[in-house]
Amino acid sequence: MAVLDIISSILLLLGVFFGISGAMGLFRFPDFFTRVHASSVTDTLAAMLIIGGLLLQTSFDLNTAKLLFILLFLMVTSPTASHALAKSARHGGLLTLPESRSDQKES
Amino acid sequence: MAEFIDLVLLAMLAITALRIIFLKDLFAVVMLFGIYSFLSALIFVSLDAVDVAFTEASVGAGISTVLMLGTLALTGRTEKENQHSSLLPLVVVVVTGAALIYGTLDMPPFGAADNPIHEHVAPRYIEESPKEVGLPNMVTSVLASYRGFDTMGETVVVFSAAIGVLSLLGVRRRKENESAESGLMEHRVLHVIAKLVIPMIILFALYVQFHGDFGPGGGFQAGVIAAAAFILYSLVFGLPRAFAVVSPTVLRYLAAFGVLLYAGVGVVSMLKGGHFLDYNVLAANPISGQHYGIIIIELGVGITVFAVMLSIFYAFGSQAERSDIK
Amino acid sequence: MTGVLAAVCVAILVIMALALARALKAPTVYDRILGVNMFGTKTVLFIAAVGYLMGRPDFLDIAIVYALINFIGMIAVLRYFEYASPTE
Amino acid sequence: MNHVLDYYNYWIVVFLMMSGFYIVISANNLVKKIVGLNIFQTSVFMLYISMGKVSGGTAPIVVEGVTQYSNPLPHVLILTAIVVGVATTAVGLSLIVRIKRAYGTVEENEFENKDDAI
Repeated sequence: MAVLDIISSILLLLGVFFGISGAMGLFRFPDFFTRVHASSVTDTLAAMLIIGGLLLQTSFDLNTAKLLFILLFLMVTSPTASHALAKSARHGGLLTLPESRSDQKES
Repeated sequence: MAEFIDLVLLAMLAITALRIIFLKDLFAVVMLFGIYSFLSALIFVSLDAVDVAFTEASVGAGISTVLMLGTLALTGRTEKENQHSSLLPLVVVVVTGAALIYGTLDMPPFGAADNPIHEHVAPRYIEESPKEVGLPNMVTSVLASYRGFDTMGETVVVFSAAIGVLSLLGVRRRKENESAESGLMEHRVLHVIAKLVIPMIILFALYVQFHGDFGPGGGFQAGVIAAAAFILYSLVFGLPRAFAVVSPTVLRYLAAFGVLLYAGVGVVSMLKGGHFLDYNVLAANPISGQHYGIIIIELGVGITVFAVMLSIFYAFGSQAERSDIK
Repeated sequence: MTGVLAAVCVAILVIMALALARALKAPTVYDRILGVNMFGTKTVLFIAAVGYLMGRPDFLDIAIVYALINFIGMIAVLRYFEYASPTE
Repeated sequence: MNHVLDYYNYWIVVFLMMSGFYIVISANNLVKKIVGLNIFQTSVFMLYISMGKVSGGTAPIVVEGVTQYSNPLPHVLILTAIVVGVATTAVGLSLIVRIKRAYGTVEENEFENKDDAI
């Protein structure tokens, strides 16, 4: 049991680490598309790690099924949402940093 | 720890509300209102009101936000600069707020177990309802059994809201010769994922509907979640295809059917010799009578809420599409 | 184990606060949407973790609702945003 | 400090209520007014739920070995109030859509001017 607790703690803390680094990336990266990259990748990873850590603490019951449902749902929807957001930002005319720089040079 | 979480969440809520006052971009206001609803639902969880949190998260954050976004698509997204002086409203608000703060000082302290509110009828619900009604979720037994009249009234209110919205807006069908383009057509990934996700949402709605007696959930929440699944469908694939799946006419009949189902349970219990909505007489054993009654009326509530929410969304969505052609 | 869970909950609260800060003050509208979305997913994790911390993990249903509504809200924002500001 | 913790919830509720109130009376845009109304409404919900909380209690769903539950009655009242709240919001928003169609604007002073001009 103790071994499971240790593994679960490690997973939880790793998840939190990735979550915080993603949130930092939201502020530190230079343009929108890099920020989407930072948040979407870490979002999915943090969700997987934290839910995985919690899964190790359940005895096998209804809660396990619910956690698996959340995990599956987040793994499917979170990247999709980021993709759709980035796509409509591109569609709406947002430029990456190198592109906007070269625009300025030309004009 | 619980107090600490409560403090932090309430502080976040206050900051969000403050920011909403000063933002001029209405799109941002509506998005922050979504966050506001989510945060208040979180606070409800930490104050032990899981059923309320469930409702707030699905109704407040989900349906309200979607309807507001639909309205914004019609009315434009920036608020014009205000010429009036904002001094008078500020004075009114500060004076009223100070009076209310003064009033709170007379209230019993937060969380004490001997507050007057806990002395009156609540102990009876807490001690007797598991024996009398036989359900572990006290909120469901109070909602559906002890206060069944009240809940029926609420269902009728929701139904009449649908009548109001439909008579104000109406659901317009697209004419044949106009282009059928609508929905997020270019997002191919979304199409695939939506097909995967919608069955999961409907499955979860059914779980909430029928597990509401034992855990958080019930007819109101299940109806909204099921409506959310179809809202997702019509957002992604466009209203015409959603109309083909569930047509507005069917929804009108469904909304009325739910209310009738609820009232019908009351009539049956009268025919069996009891009072209106007295479930004890529905079966030989009072406890199983209560079970039958609650399952059926929750189903009625769920059907009505589902139909009403979806037809309100149809009304707003078809208005938004119509203005796009113009 | 409780200590680890409490630390995790506090850390997720910090992430939520950062995402909220981004949603409150963002350089572009898309950044705001990104912040709102991140706030939503972190809230799901927060509810799950708090359930285990408080010892009543049967309220994961609410976390599921959050995940569903967050996704639908996101799609609705994108859909009506394209209406409100035509790009063609 | 204890005193502050006793009333913190109520004070935040009053603050939120007043922010909603301020938006309702000062904003010109009708959609923003509806948002303000909703903020006000949510703060009232929070007041009820705060009063129903018992420290050391747990959610009112029966589990083995727990005797202290929070008060279920406010939860029931507020649960139905939320659903009715969204119903009224929907009716309000559809009125706004009609106003936009009739006047071409949703700013309060602008359509009042148009009313005066008639």
